[in-house]
Formats: sequence, C-alpha cells, structure tokens
Amino acid sequence: MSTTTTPTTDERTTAAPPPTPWSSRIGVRGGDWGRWVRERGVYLALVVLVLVNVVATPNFLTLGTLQLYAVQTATVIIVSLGMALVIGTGGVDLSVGATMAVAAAVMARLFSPSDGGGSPLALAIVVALVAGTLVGVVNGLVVAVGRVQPIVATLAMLVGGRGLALVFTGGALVEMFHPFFTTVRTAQVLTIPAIFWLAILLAVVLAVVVRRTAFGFRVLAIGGNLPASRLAGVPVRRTLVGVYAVSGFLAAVAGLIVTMRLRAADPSYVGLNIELTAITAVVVGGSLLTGGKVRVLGTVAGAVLIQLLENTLTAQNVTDSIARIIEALIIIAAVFIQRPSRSAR
Amino acid sequence: MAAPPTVTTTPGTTPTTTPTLAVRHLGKSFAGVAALEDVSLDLMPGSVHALVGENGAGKSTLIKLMTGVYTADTGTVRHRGEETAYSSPRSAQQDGIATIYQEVHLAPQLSVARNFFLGNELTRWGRLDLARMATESAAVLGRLGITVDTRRRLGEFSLGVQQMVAVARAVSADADVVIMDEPTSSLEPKEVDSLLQAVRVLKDDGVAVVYVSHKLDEVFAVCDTITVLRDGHLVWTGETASTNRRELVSRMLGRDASELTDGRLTRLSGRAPVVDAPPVLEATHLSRRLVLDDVSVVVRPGEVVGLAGLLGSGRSETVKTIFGALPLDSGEVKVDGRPLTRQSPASRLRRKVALLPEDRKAEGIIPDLSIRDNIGLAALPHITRAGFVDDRRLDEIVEVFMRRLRIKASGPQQVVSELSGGNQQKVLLARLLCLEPKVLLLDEPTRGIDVGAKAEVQELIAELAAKGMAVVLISSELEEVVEGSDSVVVLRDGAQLGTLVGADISEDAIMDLIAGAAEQEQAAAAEPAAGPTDHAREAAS
Amino acid sequence: GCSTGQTTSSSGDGNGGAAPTVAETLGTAQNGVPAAILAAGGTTLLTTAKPEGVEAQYGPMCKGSDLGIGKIDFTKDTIGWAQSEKEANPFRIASTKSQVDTAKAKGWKLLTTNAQSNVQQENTDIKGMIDKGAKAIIFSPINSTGLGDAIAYAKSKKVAMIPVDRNITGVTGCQDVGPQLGSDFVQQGRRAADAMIKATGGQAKLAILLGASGVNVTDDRTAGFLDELKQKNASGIEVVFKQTADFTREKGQSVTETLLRAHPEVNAIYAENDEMGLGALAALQDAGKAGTDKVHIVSIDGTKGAVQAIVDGNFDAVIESNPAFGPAAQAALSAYVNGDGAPAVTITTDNQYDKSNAQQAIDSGTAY
Amino acid sequence: MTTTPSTATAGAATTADAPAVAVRNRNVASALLRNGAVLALALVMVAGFVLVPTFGSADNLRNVALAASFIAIIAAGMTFVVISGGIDLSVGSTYALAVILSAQASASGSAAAILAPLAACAVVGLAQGLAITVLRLPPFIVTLAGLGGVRGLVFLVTHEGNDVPQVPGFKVFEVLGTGKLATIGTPVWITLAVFAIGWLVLNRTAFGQHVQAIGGNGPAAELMGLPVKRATTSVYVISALCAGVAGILTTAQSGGGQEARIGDAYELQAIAAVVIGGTLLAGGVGSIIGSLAGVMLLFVIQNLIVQGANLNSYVQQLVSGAFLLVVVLVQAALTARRGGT
Ligand SMILES: Nc1ncnc2c1ncn2[C@@H]1O[C@H](COP(=O)(O)OP(=O)(O)OP(=O)(O)O)[C@@H](O)[C@H]1O
Ligand SMILES: Nc1ncnc2c1ncn2[C@@H]1O[C@H](COP(=O)(O)OP(=O)(O)OP(=O)(O)O)[C@@H](O)[C@H]1O
Ligand SMILES: [Mg+2]
Ligand SMILES: [Mg+2]
Repeated sequence: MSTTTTPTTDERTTAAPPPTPWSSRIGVRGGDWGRWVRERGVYLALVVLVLVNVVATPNFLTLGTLQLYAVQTATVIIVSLGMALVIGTGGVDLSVGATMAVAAAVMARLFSPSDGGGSPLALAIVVALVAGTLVGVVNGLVVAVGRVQPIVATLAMLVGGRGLALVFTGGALVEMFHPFFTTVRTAQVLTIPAIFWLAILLAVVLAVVVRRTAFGFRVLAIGGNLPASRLAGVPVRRTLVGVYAVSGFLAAVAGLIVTMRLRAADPSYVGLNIELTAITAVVVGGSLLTGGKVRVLGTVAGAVLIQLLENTLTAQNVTDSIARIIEALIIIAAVFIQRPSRSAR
Repeated sequence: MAAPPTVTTTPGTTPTTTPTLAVRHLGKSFAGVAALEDVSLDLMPGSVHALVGENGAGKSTLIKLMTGVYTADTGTVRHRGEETAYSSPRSAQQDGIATIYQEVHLAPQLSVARNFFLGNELTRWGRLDLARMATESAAVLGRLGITVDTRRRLGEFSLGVQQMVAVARAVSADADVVIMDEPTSSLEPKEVDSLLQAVRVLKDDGVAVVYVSHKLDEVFAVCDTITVLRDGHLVWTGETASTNRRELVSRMLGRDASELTDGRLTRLSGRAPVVDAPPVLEATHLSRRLVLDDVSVVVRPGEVVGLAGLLGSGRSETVKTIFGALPLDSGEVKVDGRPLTRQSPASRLRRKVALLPEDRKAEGIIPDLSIRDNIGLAALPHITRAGFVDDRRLDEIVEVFMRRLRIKASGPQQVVSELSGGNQQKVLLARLLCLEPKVLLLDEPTRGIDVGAKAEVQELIAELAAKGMAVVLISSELEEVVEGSDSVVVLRDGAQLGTLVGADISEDAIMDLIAGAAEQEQAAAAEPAAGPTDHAREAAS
Repeated sequence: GCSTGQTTSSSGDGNGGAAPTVAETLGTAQNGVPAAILAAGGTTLLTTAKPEGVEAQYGPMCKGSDLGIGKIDFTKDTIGWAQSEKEANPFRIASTKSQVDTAKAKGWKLLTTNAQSNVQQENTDIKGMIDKGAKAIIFSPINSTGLGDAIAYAKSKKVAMIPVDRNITGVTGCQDVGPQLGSDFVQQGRRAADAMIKATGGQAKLAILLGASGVNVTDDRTAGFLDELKQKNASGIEVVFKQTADFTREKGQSVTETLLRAHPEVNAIYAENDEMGLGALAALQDAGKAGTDKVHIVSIDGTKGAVQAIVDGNFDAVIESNPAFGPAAQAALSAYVNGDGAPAVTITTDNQYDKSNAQQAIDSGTAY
Repeated sequence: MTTTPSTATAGAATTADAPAVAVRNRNVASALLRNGAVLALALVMVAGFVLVPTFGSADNLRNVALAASFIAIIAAGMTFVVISGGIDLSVGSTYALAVILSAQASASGSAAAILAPLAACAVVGLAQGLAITVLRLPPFIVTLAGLGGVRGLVFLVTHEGNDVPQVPGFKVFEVLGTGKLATIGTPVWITLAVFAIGWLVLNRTAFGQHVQAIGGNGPAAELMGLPVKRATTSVYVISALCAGVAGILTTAQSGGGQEARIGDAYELQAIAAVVIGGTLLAGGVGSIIGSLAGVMLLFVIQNLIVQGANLNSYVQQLVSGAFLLVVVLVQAALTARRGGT
C-alpha cells in the first residue's frame, strides 16, 4: 500500500463546497425519498386523511364544512403553537387547558352582568389575556427560577389554575351575550373564517420568531443543551419565562375564542385535556419532545390532522371505543412515517 | 476469551500470523456523502495499530463500522477468519471486541464500580455483589494508577478519571481486540503513561489493539503499525519504524513535508507581554467552600497565563468561576479594573469574557443545531437588531471562521452532532473567537484537534493575544502550557501552590511544586476517610 | 368488602357489541319490584301514603339500630356529604346546594367533599369524613357499585350511609347501606323517548348526544330511550347518529356542528343532559337551524337554561332529573337513625317540562 | 512526569486525604437530595399532626396509606420507566383494563381473576415497549396512543359502558383487597413489597444498572454494549404489570362493578409522584423510595385538605394546586443546594 495522490490544500478547506463527494450532498438528498417522506410525514398523513374524507364523509367538500373545520381547528392550532415553543425548550406545559379556563373565567367575571361585572368587553378581553399571560409567567418562574421540572410545575397549575377559574365564576358556567361574539363567530375574510385567519397569523408570527429572532434562537439552544446555552451567554431564565408567558397568552386567546363561540364561559370544561392534544400535534408535526427543534408549520399541520381525525370519526359516527382505538393507531402511524432516520446505522 | 497468541510478534517485524480482525473494502456514506471509502486493514494479534488523520478523516467512522454501531455500505470485516455481522455494539463486545468510543460518557450517576462492570455485572443469586465489584474495580484502576473510592458516583470525578474508568473497562474485558478512539484526549501525562503501559500489557497478552490519537508522541511510543486516513480514504499503512513524524503529518494533511514545521507546537505567545499595562483580568482571592481556596489569576493584555495541576486540582472550576458559571463565596473578578458583580455567564460575555468549556459534549455544543447556529449563539447580542438576527452578518462570520479553522462539514447548515469530534471543538472555538473577547478562558482548547488545526488554533490565539487579549489556558498537555504561557499558576485541590513566571516555567518546576505540596500534606495528613462510612453510603444509595 | 354474595343482573356476558337492552339493565320485575330495585335491596313495594315528590317506595324498612348505629344528636354531631362529580353543571351544583341548604336550615353540621369522578377518591373522601368524626354520610355514588371499601368501613364504624341520586346495587336490603333515595335513569330515558315521539309525531331523523362513555347514567338513559322507541313501535324515528359529547356544553356544540355538516337531514336531537342540548342549540343557531320547527330537541335534567329554551321555542321537552335530594335524604336519615326507620329504596318523582309548563317552572323556580 | 516513580502514591494522596472533608459533605448534600421528597413529606406530616387534630388518628393514617397504595404501585412501575428516560401515559387505561378483566375473570376463580389481567397488561406493556424499541417511536406518543387505545379497548369489552360484573365472593381473591395484617390493609403490605422488590431490582441487579445507564444516556449505553432494547422493553412491561397489580387489588377491594372510566388521569398522578420523588424526567437519576414519598405527599396533602378544612370543591382544587406548588418549590430549593454544575 502506498500514498495516493495528494489533493491540493484548497480542496480540503471546506466551508465552500469543494468538488469532492461532499458537494454532491444536496443532489443526493433530493433523490433520498425516504428522507423526503420522513420530513413531510405529517403532511402526507394529512393528505391521506383528507382523501379519505372526500370519499367517505358526506358533504365534506363543501365550503360550509371546510369553514366549520377551519374554525374548530383554530383553537387547537393556537394552543399547539405555544406548546411547540415550550417543547422547543425541552419543557412541557400541562396547564394550557387550565389557562384557557382562567382566561374564560376572568372575562366572565368582568363582563357578565350577572356576576356583578359589567365592565366593557374590550377591558374584559384585555384583562383576560393578561391573566392568561400571568399564569404563563408564574409557570416560567417556577420552572426557571424555582428549578422545578416543567411537568410538575405545570401540573400544579393544571390543578390550581382550574380551581382559580372556578373560584372566579363561583363554580358555575356563565352565559354571556354580546354582538361582538357573533362577529367573531361569523366574520370571514376571503370566505375564510376570521378565527382561522387569526390562527394563521399567530403561526406566521411564531415562525418568524423561531427562525429570525434571537429569542427563537435561544429557545432552540436551551432545548438542545441547557448547560451549554447558559455558558454561551443565553439568558436562560428570561427566555424560559418568556416562553411560558407566550404559551399562557396563546392559551388565553384560545380560551376566549372558545368562550365567544359557546356564548358561555365554562371554567370546568373549557380546554379539558387539550394539553395532550396539543402535545400530540406538536410531536406529530415533527418537533422533538426532547427540545431543540420547533416546526411551526408542522405543528399547524399536526393540529389540523388531529382535529380532522376527530371530526372524521365523529362524522363517520364511529362508536367511542372504536374511535379511540383508531385514533391511537393513526397517531402511531403518523409518527411512524417520520421516525428518525436509521441511515446513521 | 482472549485468544492465546499463536505467535509473539516483536514490534517492527512483519507478523506472519493470520489477522485477528481483517477489514476489507469498508465504505460508508451518510446521506449520500461518503465518510469512508474502500478501507482495508489487518489487525494482528499482539500488535498495536494506530489510526491517524485529520479531524473528520473517518477514523471514528471506521471504528464504528468494525464494531456494529453502523452497518457498512460496502466491504466486510472478518474476526478470527469469520465474517462478522454485528447488529449492535453489544454483539461485537460479546464476540471479544472491546471498544472505547470517542467521548462516550459512561453513566455518571452510577458509582465507579457499577460503571466498571456495567453490562458485565458480578452477581450472587441475581443480586449485585457490590463488595466484590468495588474491590475488583479498585484493583484494576489501581493498576492503571487511579486510586479512587469506587463506591462514589462517577460523575463526581473529573473527565480524566472517567476516561480512565472507560479504559479500565476495556482492558479488563477479556477481549482479543481492543479499540481505543482518542483515549488520552482528557488525560494528564501521568495517566497517559499508565494508559500506554496498559496498552503494552494488552499487546503482550496477544491482543490486537487499535489506537487513535492526535498526539503523535503516543503513536510513536506504543504503536507497531500506522494507518493514515484522509478524507475517508486510506492513504498509507506501514510500520512505525519506517516513518517519522514529519512524513506522517504530511500524509495526514496531504501537503509536502517541506511546508511543515515538524507538526510540533508553535509557541502560543511569541512576544513579550506588555508587563506594565494595567491588567485586563484580575480575579483575586476566589474562594468557594470545598472547591476553591483563595485562588488569584491576573492577566495583562497580550499575556497568556497557564493553569497547571493534576486531575481535579480545580483548574476548570477556577475558570468557570471567573466566567460566572459557578457561585462564589468570596473573591472578586475585575475586567479592565471594573468589578463584575453578577455571577452569570451572560454578563461576562457582555464584558467580553469568554470561556471554552472543557466538556464540549455536555457544556459546549448544541448537538441538534447547525454549525451556523452554534457559532452564532454567543454573538447574538452583537448581531441582533430589534430582536431580529442579522442573517447576513452571521453568515459572514460563520464563513470566515469555518474557513479559518478549517471546519470540515458539508456546509454551515450541517448539524453539529454529525461532525467529527475535532470539528465540533473547532465550532466551539469559532463561537468564542468571533466575539473578539478581551479575556479568553480556554479549558483544553486543542483537545481532540488534529495537528494541522492545532497549529492554526494556536496561531489564532497568538494573533488575538497580540491584539491585546488576555488568555487563560488550561491544557492537559503540560508541554502546551509550558511553551505557551507567560506565567503559570499551579493549583492543587483548589488551592494555589504558587506562580511561575517567564524563564522559571518548566515541566519540572511545575511537577516539583505539586509533588512538594503532596509530600507536605502526606506528612501532616490525618487518617484518610475511612471505609465503614463508604459502605453505609453505598447501601443507602 | 360489600356483600357480593348475589350477582346482579347488570352484568352482560361480554359477548356481542350491542348495548344491553333495558330488560338486561333493569331485569324483569319480580312481584312488582323491578330487578334494579331488588339489586338495591328493595323487596316489596310499599303502598303506604307517599310523601310529596316520591314516585315509589320499597321495603323493608331500614333502622340504624339494626346495624348497631346509635342515635345522632344533630345539634352536636357532624354528618358528611360526598359529591361524586365536580360541581360543574347545574345538576351537580343544585344537588350539593340542596344538601348544604337543607343542613343549614336545620342547623346541622355538614362536611362536604367532591370526588371529581374518581371512584377511589370517593372511597377516600367518605372514609376521611368518617375519620374526621362524621356520624352519617349522605353520598351520591359515582357508580351503583364500586364503593364497597367505603361502605364496609362505614359499617365497621357504625356510621349511617344514605346513598342518593343513584342506587347502590348488590346489597342486601338495609344490611350494608341505609335507606337509598334514587332517580330512575332508565325511566328518564323512556320519558324522553315518549316526549320525542310526541314532538316529532313519530317521524324523524334522530341524533343522540350520548353522555360520557363508561358511565352508567349514559347507559341507562340510552337503553331506556331506545327500548321505549321500540316498545312504542316508533319505527319512523330513525337513529342516524349517536356520539358521545361527554355531558359538556362545548362538546355538545362541536359534535353537533360536525353532525350537521355530515348529516344535514337530522331534524331531531336527543341530548342525554341539558348541557349537551344547549351546546347543540349553539351549533344550531350558528347553522341557522335553531327552533323546534327545524330541529327538535329533547334533553334530560331540567335546568333553567334548558327550560328557558323551551320557552324560547328551541327545545321541545326536558325531562327532569331532580337533584334536590337534600330534604328527603336528611329526613330519611333522621328517621333511620333516630326514628322508626325509612324504606330501603325511595324513587323520587321527576318532573317533565314542555311548552305547557316551562314558563311556570321558571317563574316558580322549580327549574334549577 | 518527573515524579513518575511515585505516581500511584501521588494519585492516592490526591484522592484519599485532602478531599475527605469534601467527600463527607457532598454526601450529606446528596443524601438530602435523595430524601428531598421524604423531607417534604415529613414536614407536611408534622404540620398535619400539629395543626389538624383528626389527621393523626390511627384510622386516618391507615386509610391514607390504603388509599395511596394503588397509585403507589403504579408509581413504582412508572419510576422504572422514567429512570430509563421514558414516560408511560397509558397506566391509567391499563389499570382500568386490569380492573375490568379481573372482575370479568373472577367468575372463573381467584387464579383467573389475578392471572388474566396480568397477562393482558403484560401484552399491553410489551406492545408499547416494542413500538418504542423496535419501531423507534417516542415513548410519549406510543403511550399516549396507549392511553387512548387501551381505554377504547376497555370500553369495547364493557359495551361502551360500565358493564362490569361484581365479584362473586372468592375468599382468596377478596382478601387481597380487603384483608388486614396487623390492622393494616393487605394492599398497603403489597405496596411495601412492590417497593422493596422495586428497590432491589433497581439498585441491586444488573437489569437495574442497565435501566439507569440507559436513562442517563441511551446512545452511550448502546455503545457500552448494554442490552438497551431488551431493558427498555422490559421497563414498559414492568410498568404495565404494576398497573395490573393495582387494578387487581382495586377489584378485590371494591368487589368489582367499577365504571369503565376508572383510572382516568392516574398517569398524571403517578408521574407527578415520581418526579416529586426526585426522579429526573430526563432519566438516569432517580429514587424509587422517593416515588413512594411522592405518592404519600400527594395523598397527605389531599387528606389534610379534607381533614383540615371544609372547603367547597373548587376552592379545594385551588388549594391543592397551590399546596403542591409550594411543596415542589421547597423541595427544588432543597435539591438545588447541592451546588453549581
Ligand atoms: N452520523 C453522521 N451523519 C453525517 N455525517 C457523519 C456522521 N458521522 C460522521 N459523519 C461525517 O463523517 C466524517 C468522518 O467522521 P469521523 O467521526 O469518522 O472523523 P474522525 O476521523 O474520527 O475525526 P476526529 O479526529 O475529529 O474524531 C466527518 O466528516 C463527519 O462529518
Ligand atoms: N481523582 C479525583 N479524586 C477526587 N476527586 C476528584 C478527582 N478528580 C476530580 N475530582 C473532583 O472533580 C472536580 C473537578 O475539578 P476540575 O474539573 O476543576 O479539575 P481540573 O483541574 O480541571 O481537572 P481536569 O483537568 O481533570 O478537569 C473537583 O472538584 C474534584 O473534587
Ligand atoms: Mg473521531
Ligand atoms: Mg478540567
């Protein structure tokens, strides 16, 4: 065995793609179907589910149905966006449902005349959003400063937050009426419901935040390696508090939407179990539960997928037991398509 | 399980026996990019085979292909004549191939003894025989020169000790092939010696050893055969005796030998520091209970101050404390004469104090982020406008440093976890250097870096120092500290033994200081921490 | 635990996917006593004069002294009220309020707990109140079975147990628990079916909003409803849709929304509680289909909101499930421990509202 | 290197004498860490004894222990999962499956009432474990699907409802739930046994070492040659079996006839208990004894609220959330004192 020919020095310094095999990476990647599918698993699953509906669900492809599904999905999307950010830091926010309840209850408390409120609607909404954000701030402080593991911190909030919401309304559901609610429910822009536009807007904002801002950068760094981030000068506490605050804010937005649609604040049931739906949406959308990777568009697709799945099973009139089993299998399948590559084997 | 050596080979002679492990035409691509192509090797019993090459040359990939971590795209591996098809490292291990992978942390939360026997536990009636595990592991470690209480958690010990535990696992695994991927990267000269000694013992037992290192001294000290990899290709295999350092480096780099400076260290600071200038960094009387005891480090512009000491002497903790990453009981850190009050890395970075952490895996890289994002992380405050990151500037910075440090990757978007160990280290360096810090705290900066890049890094540091930067340098290569420092602070058990300046700095002087202190202490020492408490501790865990 | 010597009839054998028929659920009657009552310890129909608000009473008469339960001095001793599900809907709120108000009016000391739908929690709550010194427990069982642990504990501590709302089954009359006061959920389902037939004239595409899965109220209200349709030969009423909406308003709304898109032909909805019915109404309003001329709604519970919906012309009928067990239960307790005894099983009267009496029910406050 | 002849002794000196103080102190700190939940529990209980007269009665303490034992057994299994770096959200549903199958099988005798649910739970655990190890799916998603899917199964076998038979009086079986030993209920003793065995397995067997190593760093454990897949799969089987045991005890104790929604949200209680007990959700570090303390903490808090005050249900919720928050904050503060890195 002897020395092979020596490449020139320039070829080895590789910031710019040199004419070595390394440069062919992009080209080959394009031909790597497994990877292509993997990275788009959630969209693929979504397309399949839509096709199933087109065939099987009566009146699926009508404007009214699509509008309805858009509205129903919006709240799930909004909550999932906040969850995606939290999960990006390697945490989890189990309290989103309770936060929705707090926002709904605060709004009811301020606005509903029957509860001695009677404040202007705008004020009630603003205060409710602030309250939701505050719930998030408390979560963030407990996690970042109190050094409590996120799952426990937000679990305590899940229990306590709903209790708080119930205290605000005296335990009962509060019915509310205002013309603005009707506007929220029915307004459309370009035939797309305003509520859905809001969800999309928030998703775009979040996508920009994640990709383009220092804050987004830091979220991913914290989720990827917290001790390393700290040593790299990331203001960990501030960032974490911010992340949970965003999650709280978005949950509050969702809580108010649900309330306005229902014409009632229902602190015991609003957002019940939505935390699991949201986490599933985030993970099915391709983000890592361990943190360090946030896929905003994937999260939106994940949320749509899950809500559509539920709608499909309902529309198909599938019994609850079977529906649960099917739902489980489909979630497994959606994640299975995009499971991590084994090419590193 | 170790096959008795059929023929005892003398170093330097061509072995005539069949190879213990025969590698033929191995190749592997990641996402279509070849990491290794057509590599063939023979590992002979009783012979030590070195793998050398630049960062990213494919050494670790080759090892992982041989031991079932990756499955090869092409080629075969024969173990004792039989073709292998290892589905996992476990099956390779059970087949008699013991491996120390590059930078694999064991289980830091378990005791040393439990780590030592992990996967191979001693049991009685299904229950772990903790007593025997403790004594036997202590014995093996003792033979490697490490005397630790094996009942303590591994994570309590420094990286060096952890690395030695991994070595001890491998050498006592009763294997006929032992593979070591950069085993000495976090070891002190003392431990390196005992490791090389252990390698010689393995060799005498007829074991085929694969030895990867960027430290050519070690390669020449212990290896019989050397294989050079470059860009995934095997460029040379031959007897150690038939080559020399300069030739080897030229093969690794693919450059003419005449261009090279013998692959040896260049002096970090070739110029006299501005002694009368006011110090940039004044860290005085740093103390923290049980960790640091009145340590002071003062650095003037352009000066390089080395920290020396044995494993666990508190060097890393000193720089981490200066950097604000560890709390401080008393003491003060001043930069440019202004005291830094908040103990937080972020505030240090704002004052242009930067730290390269020792443990790059745990405290350095963000594995799932791209090279670009990893480099840009610390610089965020400087490249952010109204919260938005200035992508163009970031890309520029990244480009410059990837070229400057020769980071080998498919591009700035490649995720860092896919890089070779040395290239990860370079990414971290880039993260700090792009800040243009005033004070640079370097904990093992050249660890795992190949000879070419090492010179590059050292040059860069010298250049920055010349611009007035203050450098604190920790290196397990005493040589690097001695040659590169204008003064050296010697530590032991978190206390400052003394400071050597200028011409007084030498390896002997440092070792004398340490040894002197050790003797003094031994004379005055009370009873060492005793056994019974240890048993109680273990039982309670 | 509780005496489980007699197997009850409530157990299907696990074969076949269909919901059990009412006959299976209720069992066939034995000399005028339905099997469900038998299972709850009632053996004979009492024909003595019934107090107001009582549908039927079944003997034997239970006396606390038979179980060694001493007299209670209500001015000093405390008693406990264990609610099964969170006080989240008007029914639960009214049910707790009735107990609390009655006790307050009588000057009794009442402890309260809420098991949040968790059966183990209810066991714990009851035992906890006994440990805290409660001499009697009035409780709303989560399920007709499954509280054996708490019942056995109370028995061993000589504490009187008064189940309300849902009967405890699998007990020997008066041997394990004291007098029971219950609603008949199957009967409620039947009456809803009758109301639905009346409202639709026997012709409808019907959707059923089921209660929470795995809860026997859901089963009972479904079984009674479907069985009654069959018995009344209402083959013109076709059940095209049957989905759970978890007894909540929000789910009632979202399920109905989806249902209206997939099955626009649906023109009648049976909601197994008022909250789901009101959720369905919200969905119908958004779809422009509110009003009994477009979609008929019959629901169960009798809450103010639902009764108001009748007045507004959105609901056809509401079958009451009377939550106000406070006065009857505390009277029964008093008779059981300090008096001549109380009947083993009392079935309370449930009202029924439609256009004819809805406004009056709201004005008089009978709708809770 | 100049001191080569004495390297060994120099090394011994470094490690043996000087850091001796450090060793001892560090250990006190880590003992504190290990017992953070125990400490918090002790604090809360002392407060209970002092402030709430009825809390300390033997009857009440016995009842708290009995009530906690079901979740405790589930938490024991959960501890293994969490230490291995995973999570098991399906335990509540698996528990329900066992409750239901045990009641259904009780008609065929005590042995059937015990073995049938255990077998079913083992299958559930195995299926999930294999999905995680062989299909390489994230545990959270797999067990979340388990949570829904197994509950669907429970509804299926109960005809969408509470079609759960009562247990005919089988003495052996019933005694598991309602028997007493030294005035303390059998489930409590079984719980203690489960934890003792769990502790042994985790700390004194090879398997336990592997689980801890995998949780600390899965890829590294694989490189160390540990049977990662087998151990990981086993952990989910263990968790499901523990849920099964808890389910069987529930049926034995209550005499069957449970609703099909039983065990709803038990996973959160179990996970909370484990994490409060000091086990890191990230895996690797954990204490099974801590989990027991964590469960007790949850139930003692609940009990104190019932015993100490007569609050309405939603104020109770608020108080228990706040109480929990304070406890975990205090405990985290205790734990954080172990220092920097
Ligand atoms: N999992 C992976 N995915 C993609 N590329 C990889 C992966 N692992 C290794 N590579 C690439 O393969 C090449 C060889 O890497 P390897 O780790 O074998 O280098 P090495 O010779 O061990 O370098 P070092 O001295 O720095 O450890 C590198 O360019 C690296 O980027
Ligand atoms: N051999 C050992 N015996 C006992 N304790 C040790 C040993 N090695 C390290 N430690 C502990 O680990 C901690 C790590 O120390 P630190 O990392 O600051 O040392 P260092 O001088 O940088 O050594 P290294 O170069 O090995 O990292 C020390 O506080 C010490 O208590
Ligand atoms: Mg390598
Ligand atoms: Mg160090």
